[in-house]
Amino acid sequence: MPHAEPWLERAPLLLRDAVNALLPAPARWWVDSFLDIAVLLGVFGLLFAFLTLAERKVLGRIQNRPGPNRAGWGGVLQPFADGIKMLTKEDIVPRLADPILHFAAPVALVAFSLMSFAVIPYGRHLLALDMDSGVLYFFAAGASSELAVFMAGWSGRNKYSLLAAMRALAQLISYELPLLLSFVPVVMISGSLSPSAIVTAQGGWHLGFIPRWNVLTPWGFAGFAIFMVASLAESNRSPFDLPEAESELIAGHLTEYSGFKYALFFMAEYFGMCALGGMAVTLFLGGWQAPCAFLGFIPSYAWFGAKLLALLLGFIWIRATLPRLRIDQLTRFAWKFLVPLALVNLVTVGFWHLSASWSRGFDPLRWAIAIALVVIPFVAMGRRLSAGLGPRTYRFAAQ
Amino acid sequence: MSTLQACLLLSSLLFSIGLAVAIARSSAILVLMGIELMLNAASMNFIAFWRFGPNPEAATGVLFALFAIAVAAAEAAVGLALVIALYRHQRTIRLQEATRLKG
Amino acid sequence: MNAVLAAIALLILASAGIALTLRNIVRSVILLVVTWFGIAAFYLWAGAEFVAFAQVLVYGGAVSMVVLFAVLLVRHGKAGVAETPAPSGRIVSALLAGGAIAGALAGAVALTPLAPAAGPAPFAPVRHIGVLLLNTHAASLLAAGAILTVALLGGVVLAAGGGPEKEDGP
Amino acid sequence: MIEASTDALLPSPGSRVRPVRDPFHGDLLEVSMGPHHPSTHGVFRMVATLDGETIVRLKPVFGYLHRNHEKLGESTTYLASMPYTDRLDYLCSMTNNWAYALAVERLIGQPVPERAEYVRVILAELTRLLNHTCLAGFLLQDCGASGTPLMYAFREREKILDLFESLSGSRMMCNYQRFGGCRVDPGAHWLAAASRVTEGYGRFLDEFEALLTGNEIMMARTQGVGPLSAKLAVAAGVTGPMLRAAGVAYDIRKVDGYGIYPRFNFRVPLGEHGDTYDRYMLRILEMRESIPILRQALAEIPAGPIMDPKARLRGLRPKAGESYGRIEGPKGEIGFYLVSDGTPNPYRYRVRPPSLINLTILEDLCLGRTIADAVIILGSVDIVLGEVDR
Repeated sequence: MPHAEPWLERAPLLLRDAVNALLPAPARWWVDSFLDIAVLLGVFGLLFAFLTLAERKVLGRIQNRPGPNRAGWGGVLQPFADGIKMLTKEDIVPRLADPILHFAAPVALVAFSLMSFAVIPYGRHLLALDMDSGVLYFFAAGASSELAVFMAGWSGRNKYSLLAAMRALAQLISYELPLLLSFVPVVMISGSLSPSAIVTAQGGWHLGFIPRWNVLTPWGFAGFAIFMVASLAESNRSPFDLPEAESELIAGHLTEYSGFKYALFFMAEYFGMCALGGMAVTLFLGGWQAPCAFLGFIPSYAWFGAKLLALLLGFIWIRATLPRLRIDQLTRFAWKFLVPLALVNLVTVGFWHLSASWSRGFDPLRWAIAIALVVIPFVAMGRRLSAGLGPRTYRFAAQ
Repeated sequence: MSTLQACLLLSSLLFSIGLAVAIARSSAILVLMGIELMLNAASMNFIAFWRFGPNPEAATGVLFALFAIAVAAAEAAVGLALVIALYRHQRTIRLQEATRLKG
Repeated sequence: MNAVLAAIALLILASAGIALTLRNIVRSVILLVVTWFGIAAFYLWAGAEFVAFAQVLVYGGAVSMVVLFAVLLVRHGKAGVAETPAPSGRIVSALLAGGAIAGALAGAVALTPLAPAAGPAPFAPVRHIGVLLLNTHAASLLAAGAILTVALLGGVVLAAGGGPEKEDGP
Repeated sequence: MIEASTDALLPSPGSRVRPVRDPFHGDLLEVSMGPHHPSTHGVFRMVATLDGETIVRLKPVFGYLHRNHEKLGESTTYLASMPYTDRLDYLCSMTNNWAYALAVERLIGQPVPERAEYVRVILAELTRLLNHTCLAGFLLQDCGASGTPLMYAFREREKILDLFESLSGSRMMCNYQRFGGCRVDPGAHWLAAASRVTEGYGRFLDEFEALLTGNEIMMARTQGVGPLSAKLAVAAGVTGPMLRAAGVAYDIRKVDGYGIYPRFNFRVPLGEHGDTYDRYMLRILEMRESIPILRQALAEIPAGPIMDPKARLRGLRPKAGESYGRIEGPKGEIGFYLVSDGTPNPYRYRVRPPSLINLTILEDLCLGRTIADAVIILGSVDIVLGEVDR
């Protein structure tokens, strides 16, 4: 409906044009870029602040306790109180630490995680950088972040940090592969590495009400599930928070950090979570597309935001629910379960693509075969993974 | 000096640094890194010639660089596995001390 | 445009040069990662964005991890990562060899009359690269895939296989 | 009963214990976990020697909370030691009190009125619920479940602590038992409140188990981790749920039949593998068995005095002699050994702390496991440092 776009949809464009009209032509590119960066930083900075609050509040609700409720009405000022506290705390650098790497690690981590935001389409007209190989750029930026975790763990000269660095490396090597493999089906179907093209390819509705989102196909659902699990691991969230496993390694790679550098790590964690969530929305959940045709009057960026927030709440919910895996179980899960499943998913999507021209009558058969291709390996490999585990029955001593 | 020559100069300097790393360092890991640098310098040349060459539509330089990256990754994986195997057998990664092929 | 190239060149050469002289292996490796990022920036500057991102993914994401993992696995002694310096003779010969190669290459580059087509950056969209990869260069792609697979298997066998201590792989 | 032998304690020839410096394997990493570590359950230290993340040696170091408990007991009167026993295992002050009262009552031949016996059973089983609930919560916390099971467990713990508070005036340091009975009489209101807590507990356990017992990650983390053989358990003197998880049917409530326990009908669950999952499940099953005991005791409790009117608390001078009083505490056999020389103070006052003795086999359980396993194995041993160090 490009002819009848509501003004809310075009509001960002109008704003940008208004700013541009004030400026001489040569300055426009610079000011536009600066505006993009400033808006991204502002929006995600605020989102970060309130996400910390939301996480603590939601965890509190799940755990039968109120959560922070002192600063401001219901605790809304808590993020700012935290920020002031972090800024005024002493910054301690251990005497034996490698000072350069110790400083560079949090900075690099935040920088890398911020870079990912450039290529996510937040709305129909909201995209900082429309890049031909944007998805590749996104994962290239994300892949570098574990390097920063390693730097943090290694530079502190703390044994817990060192163990955390080893864990971070093992985790990255294991989970990079399923993460990359899980989005290949999307690229195969939409024939593009550009996020905006991928979102456009998911437009429209089956039968007028079922959205053509990738997640609503067998291969898309499997890919989405693998992507979400791998992104939990990539952003070091529970149950894959091994590098900072607080019950084993104190705080892992964060053990020797204090003050604002410590806060930077949290910022990077939430930024990474937002970026991966945003990419999951883009790749699988239809990006900024509305779920139903008659809801199209709501601006696209609101849909994107709603889907992103739903995913983030899912992240928090998982954190409140699951115990942590052990490092060998973590790598085994990646190599023996996620990677084969992602490879099988490639076969599934190949079949899906080739059978796209099947006529109406064979459509249920196509679905059945695709679902079987996804479900059977899932069940078989899941059985093998949890072999020997199960509830037990207990006997009682004779009286 | 044209831009292409500047690019080639840059890559040849990087190549010689890589060579110096490979010769001067005694840690097997860093020797491998030096070789990686030399490979990278070669890839830079491919890209430079593609960018400023007469026939950019063929994209041969890009493809060559891609293949070079893939092969470099394989080289790094095997090389570092060799380093670890060497360390297991002889408890050293100093190339000067690793003088035997038998474990 | 040349200012950008100069900045990239400075980044690449400075980080590689300092990495050459540092004794601390971890710092050396991290500086080399910076070099790789610089090379990716060079690719980006030259308009080959697909290669640039592949470079970052493969080098920044995978190779650097494997290298650092190897450094940690073969950590020896208390200091762990400080390398014993090489004998001065070898350093001199290394510098001589490097300098000679650099001089020869630079001379060759400077003396060769290269008339570049100084047009705008050629466009190499991903789709174009993909089509080329799967049509013209399909055989090379298969070969690269085979090499990677064999290398992966070989790496696993080498790193996890036998040795004096019969233990499970890392 | 399985035959005890001491050679199970010595490292066998194929032992996996390795020295820190080993010319063949290179340097191992020695990590000092604790005394300030989030998962050592107090000021406890484990010097773990790691090969990668695998533990090749683990030395427990205690003593950071040593308070000279036994010597204090020998330099003060019998009654004055009672509040100190609260501080041994500060989660289970009621059972500590009872074990100490039992030892003194045996020393002086003091009978206990019927009502007090019932109150003691009620309090001991409530303490068992309290302790096991906390343990399950802490164990899951050690597994990395960010606080949710722990907060659920603490919600139930609060209810029992409220009962203790309304009865004794203190939530944790109850100081409630006396030689020859209990300090104050629980009124009908209190008994009704205890009844309500008892009736609600089954539902809480169902909820807790639905959340956790079938959890795939929980099973993967605990099943097969840190198995304890019955032989080693018996040889090391391990008692309580840990011993029963190893498959040895030994419950002092059945073996000794102290107090009025023979009147109650309850079962003793046994594990088969002796691993962390068994130790966790045994506690859940024991809680389920405690509920009928509580129900029966609350229904049958007779009226009458709570204290033997002829009991003497002050100026107690037992005849020369010795006695040992032990009960099945939530963590295992808690016992007090007293020697009297006829003076107001005991000549020898000795505590048999289940936490300490169960902890001695920690290295055997942790060898060859990863550091993450060591944390949950320690969690499943169930220690309170006040009792370990005394």
